[in-house]
Amino acid sequence: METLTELQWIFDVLTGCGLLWLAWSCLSSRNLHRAVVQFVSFGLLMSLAWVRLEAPDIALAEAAIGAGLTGALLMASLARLPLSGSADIRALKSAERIAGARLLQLLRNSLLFAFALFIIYAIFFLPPEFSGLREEVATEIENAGVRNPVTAVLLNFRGYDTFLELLVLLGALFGVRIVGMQPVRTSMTSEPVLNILASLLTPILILVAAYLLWIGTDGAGGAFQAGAVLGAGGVLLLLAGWRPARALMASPFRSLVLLGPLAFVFVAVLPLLSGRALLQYPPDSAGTLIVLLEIAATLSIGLTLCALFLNVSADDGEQP
Amino acid sequence: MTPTDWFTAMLLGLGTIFFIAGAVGLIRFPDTYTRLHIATKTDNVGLGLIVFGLAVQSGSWSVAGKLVLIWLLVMLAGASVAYLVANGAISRGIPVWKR
Amino acid sequence: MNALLPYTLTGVGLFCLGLHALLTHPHLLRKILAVNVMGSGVFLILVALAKRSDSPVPDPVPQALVITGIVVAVAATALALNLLLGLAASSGKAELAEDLDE
Amino acid sequence: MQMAPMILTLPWGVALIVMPVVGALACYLFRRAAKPLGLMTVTVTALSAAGLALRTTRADSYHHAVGGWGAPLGIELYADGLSVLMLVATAIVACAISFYAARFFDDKEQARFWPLWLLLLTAMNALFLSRDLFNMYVALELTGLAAVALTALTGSQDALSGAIRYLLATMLGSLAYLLGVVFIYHGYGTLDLAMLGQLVESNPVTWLALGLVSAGLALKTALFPLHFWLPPAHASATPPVSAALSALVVKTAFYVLLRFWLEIFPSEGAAPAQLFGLLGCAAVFWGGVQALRARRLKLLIAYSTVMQIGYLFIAFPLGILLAWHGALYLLLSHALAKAAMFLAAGNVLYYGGHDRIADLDHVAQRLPLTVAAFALAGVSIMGLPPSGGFVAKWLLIQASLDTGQWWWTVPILAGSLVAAAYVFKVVGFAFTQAEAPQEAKLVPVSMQWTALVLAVAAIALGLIAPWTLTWLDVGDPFSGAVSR
Repeated sequence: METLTELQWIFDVLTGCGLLWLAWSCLSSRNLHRAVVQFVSFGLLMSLAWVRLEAPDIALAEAAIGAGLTGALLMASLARLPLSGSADIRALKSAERIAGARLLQLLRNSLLFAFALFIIYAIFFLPPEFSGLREEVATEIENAGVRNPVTAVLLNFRGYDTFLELLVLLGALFGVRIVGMQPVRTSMTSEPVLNILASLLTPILILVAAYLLWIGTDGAGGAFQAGAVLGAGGVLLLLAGWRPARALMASPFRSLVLLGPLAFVFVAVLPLLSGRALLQYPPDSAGTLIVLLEIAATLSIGLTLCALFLNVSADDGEQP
Repeated sequence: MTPTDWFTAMLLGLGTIFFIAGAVGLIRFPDTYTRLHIATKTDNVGLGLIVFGLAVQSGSWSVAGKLVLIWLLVMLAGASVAYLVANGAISRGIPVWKR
Repeated sequence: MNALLPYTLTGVGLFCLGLHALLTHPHLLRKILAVNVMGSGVFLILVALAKRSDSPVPDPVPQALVITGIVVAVAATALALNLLLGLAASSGKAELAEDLDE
Repeated sequence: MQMAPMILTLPWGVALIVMPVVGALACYLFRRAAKPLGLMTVTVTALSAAGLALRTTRADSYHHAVGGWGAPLGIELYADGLSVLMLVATAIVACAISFYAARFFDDKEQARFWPLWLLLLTAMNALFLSRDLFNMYVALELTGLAAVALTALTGSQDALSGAIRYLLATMLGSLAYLLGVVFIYHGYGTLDLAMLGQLVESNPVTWLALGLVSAGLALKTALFPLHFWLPPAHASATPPVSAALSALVVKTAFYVLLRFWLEIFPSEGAAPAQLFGLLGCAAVFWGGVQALRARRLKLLIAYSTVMQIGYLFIAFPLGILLAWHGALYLLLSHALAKAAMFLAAGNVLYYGGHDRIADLDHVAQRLPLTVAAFALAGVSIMGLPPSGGFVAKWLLIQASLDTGQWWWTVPILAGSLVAAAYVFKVVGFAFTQAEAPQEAKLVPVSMQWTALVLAVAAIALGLIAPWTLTWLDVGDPFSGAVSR
């Protein structure tokens, strides 16, 4: 057993070093394309770290959102940027040559280093035994309606945070509409292999999303992971050149995007009528309500993420 | 260690060798096309061996089924993406390596 | 204390690396990457420090907070990328002008 | 008498959050009707704020355990005099901005403006009602994102550049705040601010957490020298949005910082307070000088915000109740006056198509109400009696004399002189003739009146000071103030 924990420790150290190296090379590599690719690998290695930290829910979210969708967004944006080479590094190098900049740089770096050292110093003053809110969650999980404690926190104990978070996603979507990038037609010929891949994978991804949603009440998974997988399916379809019909882009699209927040408002306000608090589910129907909320949230999240991608890559026609 | 464990260990070891070979190839091979070739080919086999080794350990058909599903998905994605990358490279005029 | 140290230190390192890049790189895409790396660092510290006790069940609250944080981060990134594309389309540059005079 | 119990029992705080959300969703769904829907929502939200205010004057502070769980497991909504005052100020300014925006934007912009504006209102209300550190983070992010998107509303190159600079600054600030919260959670095992106040002790973890939180929030509230993002964003946004950003959004981060300070900092030494005070002084001088140098009206008003934020931080080294009252009063009167100024600038922009100060060209004759609004708002910004700004500065000076730190009166008084200089610079150009004749567009009278009403309110705030200050103490939000 002793050797096993030691091996795990070595593995953790290697993962940590790998993360730092990937982050460093992503942030300082000459080529922006390379930087983005390294960022995606960084996200994947992060999800490995989450698994090691016994956080499978985060691992799924990180792989799907942090690496997958953020990566897709970055790649699509990069393709549309006018300059995408080593220009930024060159600009940095020339800025460094200015007299006095050296000293400033040294000062800044040593300040940053001191800051890092102080954080590490403070860590040793944290109470050595820490249970956080583990016990509070454990005693109330009976009444939460779901057995996965992370889902219980997200959708019940701190459901209000999740509601605001859905609004953050919505705010990003509204904001993206405001910027209203001019659509650019790229000469993207339809790839037969990509079409086959999309038509094969999309049903599978929908299935996986449903599975993640369903399993999320008991084990790792939930609305965000499922929504991200759904979003990934949509991104794949968009990449394959599929575009929704114009009629779908107006009110049907908007109603579906609003489904999650609307469901939340409805479920939140309903208890007020019977003298309960905001978002206070009746104990016996808590499980059902959470699943309903999650279904609505999954659809909204998936669609919103898709729409965010479509706006960044916008190569065709109407915007949502 | 039971014989099943030995069997798993062997499969995992073999799979790891394939992965290492793939990684070395990725660094050492001269151009995009050969690198794609080594990366997808060794990954497919290496992952297959590892999945098989873990499936033997799982002891339940549902878990084993999910593992195999993962392998099939990775192969599908690997093959398609390798094709797409190679196609993209050709259309950008990246030359094929010749000795 | 032993098991949590590698990831906590990694988190601190990621935060500082990201901060450094955010301050030094002029290219906006690089700055967006830097903010994302910083965020990953914060999330890693949040969850890694929760492993201080020997309890077999991990504390679910930090995990839930991190999932919320990841979604907030992707929303902000999407908005930032859109603004960046808009700026690049109208000015042809993906950097911020240094002087903000009239 | 029948009304009184009903007013006390209705969940006003919840309405303040739910109403604007529903409005935002409705405006997005029915974009053709966005304007009437939005105006209706803002009115109903303002009524809810009034209801909550009535409730707190009749009863005590407002509590609502979301989900019925209560801290530390769940999130609690909480409103005392301080929160209610922020909520009411937000409601008043938001109403004015909304009625202004309803005339200012064309139809296409209306559909884009309202959903985001109502989301921003939701976020600010949620923040003022929150006592949970992570919930505050989410609310701050929602505020920041909505504010950034609104900054980019015009889509011009300047606006996009200002918006992305603003976004990066606000994200950096949020992350620093979040890292501070991480250390608080791991040090004390709670995210509830009131519980934290009971538990907190002086050790490196607390120092680190407070340092990170303060730095992040100082960046978000644009305290000198972390103000670099504010002038380009506030100057390049469209005027109603600039008014919201300067009057309300920068105050949200200050509010969180103030809450932290009142709950936690009393146990910490005076050194950070002195630092805040010094940075505040620097902000007063730097903002003032830059405002004097500015050649565009909106940039001048933006630098004036940097300056006024500086005043708020002079209260920290004083630390007594009087000083906090002064800072809060300054915040309120600045919210009203600055919104009035930006709306007046919006009228000038609408009228002449530019906001170059040197070319204002007889604006005083053509837009007398607008110039009156600007001048009256200027009176409050300068701190002349009987304005709200005067009461605020009086309280601050009184506090610095009471604590024997007379030297803080120097920047307060000198800042007033600088403010007078830049206000008179603008008013002076409004009466003189420009060299080149200009095209002009008729400004709707309602837009002129909105600015004037806000400016008059900023003045009137000085007259109702005793009443407001008693009200501010409901629920004793300043129990953490240094006692003398």
